[in-house]
Amino acid sequence: MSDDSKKSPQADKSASKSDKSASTPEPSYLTAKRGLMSWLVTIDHKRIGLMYLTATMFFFLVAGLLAITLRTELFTGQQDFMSAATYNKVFTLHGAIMVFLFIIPSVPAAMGNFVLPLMLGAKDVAFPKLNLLSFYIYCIAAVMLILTLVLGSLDTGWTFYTPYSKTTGSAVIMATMGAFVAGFSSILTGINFVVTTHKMRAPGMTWNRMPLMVWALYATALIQVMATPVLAITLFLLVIERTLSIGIFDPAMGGDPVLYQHFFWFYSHPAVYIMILPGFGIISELITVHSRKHIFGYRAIAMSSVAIAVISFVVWGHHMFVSGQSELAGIVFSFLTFVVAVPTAIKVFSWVATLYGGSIRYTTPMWYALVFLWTFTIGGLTGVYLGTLSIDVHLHDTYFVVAHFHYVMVGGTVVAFLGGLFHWWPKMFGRMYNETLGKLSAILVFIGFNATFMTQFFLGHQGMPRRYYAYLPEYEALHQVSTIGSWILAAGLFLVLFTLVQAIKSGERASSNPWNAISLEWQTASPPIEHNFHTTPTVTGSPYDFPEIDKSGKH
Amino acid sequence: MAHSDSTENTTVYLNGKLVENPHEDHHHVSPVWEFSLVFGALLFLTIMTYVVSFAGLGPASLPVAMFIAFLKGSLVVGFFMHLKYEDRFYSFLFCVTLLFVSIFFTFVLFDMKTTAELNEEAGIEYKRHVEDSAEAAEAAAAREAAKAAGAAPEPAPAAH
Amino acid sequence: MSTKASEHEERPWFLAHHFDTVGQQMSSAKLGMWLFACTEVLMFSGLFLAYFILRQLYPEMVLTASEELNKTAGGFNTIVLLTSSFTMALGVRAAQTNNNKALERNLLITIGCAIAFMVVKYFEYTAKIEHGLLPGAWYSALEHGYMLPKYSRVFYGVYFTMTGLHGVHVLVGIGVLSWIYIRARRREFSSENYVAVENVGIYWHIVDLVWIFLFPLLYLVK
Amino acid sequence: MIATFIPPEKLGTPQMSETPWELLPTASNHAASLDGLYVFLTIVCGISFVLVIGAMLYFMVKYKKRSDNDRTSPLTHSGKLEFAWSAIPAVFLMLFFVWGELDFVKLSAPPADAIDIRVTGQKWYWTIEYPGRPVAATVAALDGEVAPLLVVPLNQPVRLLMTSKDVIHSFYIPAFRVKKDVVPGRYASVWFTAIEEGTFPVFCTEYCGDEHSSMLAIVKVVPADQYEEAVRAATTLEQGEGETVEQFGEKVYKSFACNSCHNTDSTAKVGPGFGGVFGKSESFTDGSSGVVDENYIRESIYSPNAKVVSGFTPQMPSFAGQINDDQMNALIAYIKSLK
Repeated sequence: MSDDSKKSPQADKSASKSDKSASTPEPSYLTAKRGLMSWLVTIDHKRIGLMYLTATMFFFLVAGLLAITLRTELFTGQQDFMSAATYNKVFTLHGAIMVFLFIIPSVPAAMGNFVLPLMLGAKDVAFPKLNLLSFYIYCIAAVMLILTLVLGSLDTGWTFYTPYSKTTGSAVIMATMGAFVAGFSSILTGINFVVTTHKMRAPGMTWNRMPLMVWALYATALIQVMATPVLAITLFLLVIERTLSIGIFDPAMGGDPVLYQHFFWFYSHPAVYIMILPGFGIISELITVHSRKHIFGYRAIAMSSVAIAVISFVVWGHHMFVSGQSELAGIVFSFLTFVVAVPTAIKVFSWVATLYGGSIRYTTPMWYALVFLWTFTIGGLTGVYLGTLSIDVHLHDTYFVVAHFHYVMVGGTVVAFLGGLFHWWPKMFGRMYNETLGKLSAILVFIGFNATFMTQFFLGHQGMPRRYYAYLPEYEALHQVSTIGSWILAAGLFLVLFTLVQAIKSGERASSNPWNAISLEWQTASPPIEHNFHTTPTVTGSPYDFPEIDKSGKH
Repeated sequence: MAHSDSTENTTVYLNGKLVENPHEDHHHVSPVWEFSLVFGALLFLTIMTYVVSFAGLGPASLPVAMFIAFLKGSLVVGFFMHLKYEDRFYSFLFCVTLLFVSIFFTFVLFDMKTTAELNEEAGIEYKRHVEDSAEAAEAAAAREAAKAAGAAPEPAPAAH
Repeated sequence: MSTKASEHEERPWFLAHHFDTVGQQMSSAKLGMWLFACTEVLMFSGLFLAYFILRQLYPEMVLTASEELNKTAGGFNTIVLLTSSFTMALGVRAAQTNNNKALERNLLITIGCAIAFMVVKYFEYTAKIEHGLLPGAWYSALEHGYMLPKYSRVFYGVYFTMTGLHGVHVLVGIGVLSWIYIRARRREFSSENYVAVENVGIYWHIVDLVWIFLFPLLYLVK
Repeated sequence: MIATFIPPEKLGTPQMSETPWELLPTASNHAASLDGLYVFLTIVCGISFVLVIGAMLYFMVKYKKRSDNDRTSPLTHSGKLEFAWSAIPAVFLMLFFVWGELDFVKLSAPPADAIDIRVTGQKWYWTIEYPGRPVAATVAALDGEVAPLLVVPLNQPVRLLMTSKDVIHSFYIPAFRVKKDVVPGRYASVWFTAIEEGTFPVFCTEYCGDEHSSMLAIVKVVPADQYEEAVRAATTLEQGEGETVEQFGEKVYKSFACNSCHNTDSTAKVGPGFGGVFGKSESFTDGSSGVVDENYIRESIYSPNAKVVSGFTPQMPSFAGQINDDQMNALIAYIKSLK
């Protein structure tokens, strides 16, 4: 299935045929240099990508365990095994670690770092040293957030709303500085990716011949560069407020807490698109490669990524419909929220249309892509509920919102990220994972996730408020179903971890192109050599012209 | 680090036009007199900001001062930073940033103004006076100052 | 890649391994710097918005409280920063035209102006601290005979945050300019390799740009 | 003033709806049209979900990989289809926007003849004050807990003028579908007309600290003629017959939320504990000391910062003008009884 003649790779490789057989095969980036120092001071984007992957996976585990303790505590309406103060600290840390240390860096920095230069046919990202600096800034931010645990933890919710965050005794300054520093790591990654996409493309790779994963990472990088500085100044003002108490956000000194919400959500809404856009990129790659079909509506999907990146800057007010924001501003923000819903809908329709007339191979990445379509469609549709003004008055800050953003973040980004991991694992480590274990983990994740969060939609529309430690007895039954579902989801995620780690150790060798894909990263060895390509490939066609596509016009 | 010769001869055509290397940047060196002219203009505009502030234009002084500052800013960005002669993408990037900044400003200030107006319409006393510790200290300091000045210590202002 | 250095012979010493041509490296560095300049503008925009919010909440307080600021010191600082921008631009031009002596001279003048700016700011701050025009709990203008409106401590909070953060950027600028001066002394820059000087120039002009908007807003506007 | 936070299981309001997917009772004028939009949204979103996922499942089955040399369709895009599936969702979205916006404008324009009730949110309890009644409205919840009460007349518009004393809270009545953040430093207003009798829970939905989940209240809808009587009953704090002075003192103690800062044993909380404190001599922050007797208790309730026990900060608000004499005597008797 993998002989050379059938593939018509995106890049013509005739020129490089000669030197491959001549010298012994070059060692891969994993074995080229040995020893810890070779990893800690590497400027190879693939190694930095793997270091980011291990760090973000570790924090995903930590925050995931916090989530399981939360759900187990909520099994009954009364206090089970932790006090109210501890519960508040646990849910705050679950939110803060998931947002700042896992979901924002995970897909762009961990997977993007590995895949972007390979897909562009470049030797490395534009600024390799800056890339390593970005990883070490991320490590400093991680240490600071762990330090908050020691200094009395944080109990303000991941949004640090004033005036509560100004008056509470918990370690708010250390946590805000941690998020402040994590912001810089995100900015550096963003700058790196924008410049790489502009300046490092292989000859012949025009903007319309780039894989859609690159388009998604480019749009994400633009948001990272344009939105994160406002988070930096917001957290800086919050720290100044707590130390010098200048009074901008403090009502006792003439300031206004709603202004803090404006500052915070101006960053945080684009941030949720930083989280989901890379997931879109992965899904575009998975669905095309595993159904052997050219993507349906390439230009529409590429343009909708950039459109989402731009419109995401004008919709932040829908987080504040009931928070004392004026009704006129609420109406304007609600209208713009519906405008941003259209490009997202176009993407989902295009992916389903790509399946038409395909030859779908049910590998694990494809299963995750199909799970993504199910969960993300529900996540997107429930977003329409919360964008409608009058419905949001009823559903704001209830479990409906919790279910919505988990459907979009866990059901969207995390499921796409897992699919991407399975898809590129052979390329990263040169080893195939166990197919049955992969499929089993997809089933467990699907069942567990839907059991956990579908029930929370009903809790929300029954009026159960968010961040409640104890609740009315009438909500108990739904909470118990949700808690059991969270255990199944946890089991599925542990199985994913086991399958991937087992693949590195004892998976059988993977060929350089196990999925017969066309884009550039599959035209080099797996795991790739240190500077990616023996000779810089010249791009001649689109990354989705699979040999199976019937060009004879009779179809 | 072997450089492949294959990219030497592959010239890339895009819809009939030879793609000159998209990553090259031509170097522009502007003459000294241009810099001195811009510097002179900047000094003149600084004096203009002074004149505007002392001319007492009242409410119009903020927009005029902002316009002069915008002029100075565009001179610095256009000439000192060579944006005029650079690849069009850099100026596009800078304008997109200014667009996002203006979106941020207009929406927040629009929200604040309409909240104040809507509350006045509904007759709700929008800004509630909040007794705060700093203010209490200030009132205490005012009482001491009055006592030090020998005046009879009038009763402390009734708390809110 | 039309102007690509051919194999092995004079691949310039400053060309990184992952770039194919000098032009590509230069334009990447410049695009990266422009993106960083955009992040700086966006960060300072947060503080300018805080100022405009304050102006909308308490218009007359902001006007009376800003009367206490020292206009001549502010004006002098503006002139100093404009000259430093001018000499910075001349420095970049000198690097482009292989005139290393002019590059070093201009860099020295720019650093000198930056230090002068910080010295004037130091005197301004000590005057404010003496008169108690400080944010939050340190606000003691009353004892020094200033009858200021109710919330002027918040204005001084915003004043110190904006000028303080701008001052930190000037200090960082001095550090980076001296590093470039040292490299210029080592004759590293030429008409082929001047992008480092130009990037520092872009950073310095952004710092000056922020002051151009900050000065009228805080000191002058009625 | 009212009692402190109430653990949710002790609120005692009846269950709002039998089955999870059932809608909440439509107990206010806003609820009917909001539920109409909610059902319409669910139908449209349900249909589009079924269409999208149905198409996906159908394609998954029909275009399964048959053999190695399958031929796949060369289709890459179709302008008409892409325009259709952008325009149709856009039309529906605009429909939702306009319907939601019309309800929202109605929601935020209170009628002129609405009854004004002041609501104040404070770390972890609501204070609901009626015009002309000195004491906040409270009602007994389960196991001796006292819950704040919002009595509203049937079919009459009511407007709540709300503010907060410390952090942001949010006043949310699920059965009435109304919610408004209560921001310190400004007044927030929300209005509704109750159209169904009964008692419903009130939640705080903006995170405000440890007891955020116990910051509850009860809404009671009474017929218009019984409204005055119900308000007077809820806002009186007298010694019921057959109630000892100490029991009445304990009710006053809870109604004025003393136990949110002082424990009834000797352990300190925000303020000193009262267990066995009567007759003990206390040293104060200004170095002096004195015996805890009736006058000391009376003085530290009316002007608490005069004498502050050493080791504590002067945070206690003054209750001057809110506690009348027989309530004060009962309070002193109750504190005397604490061992």
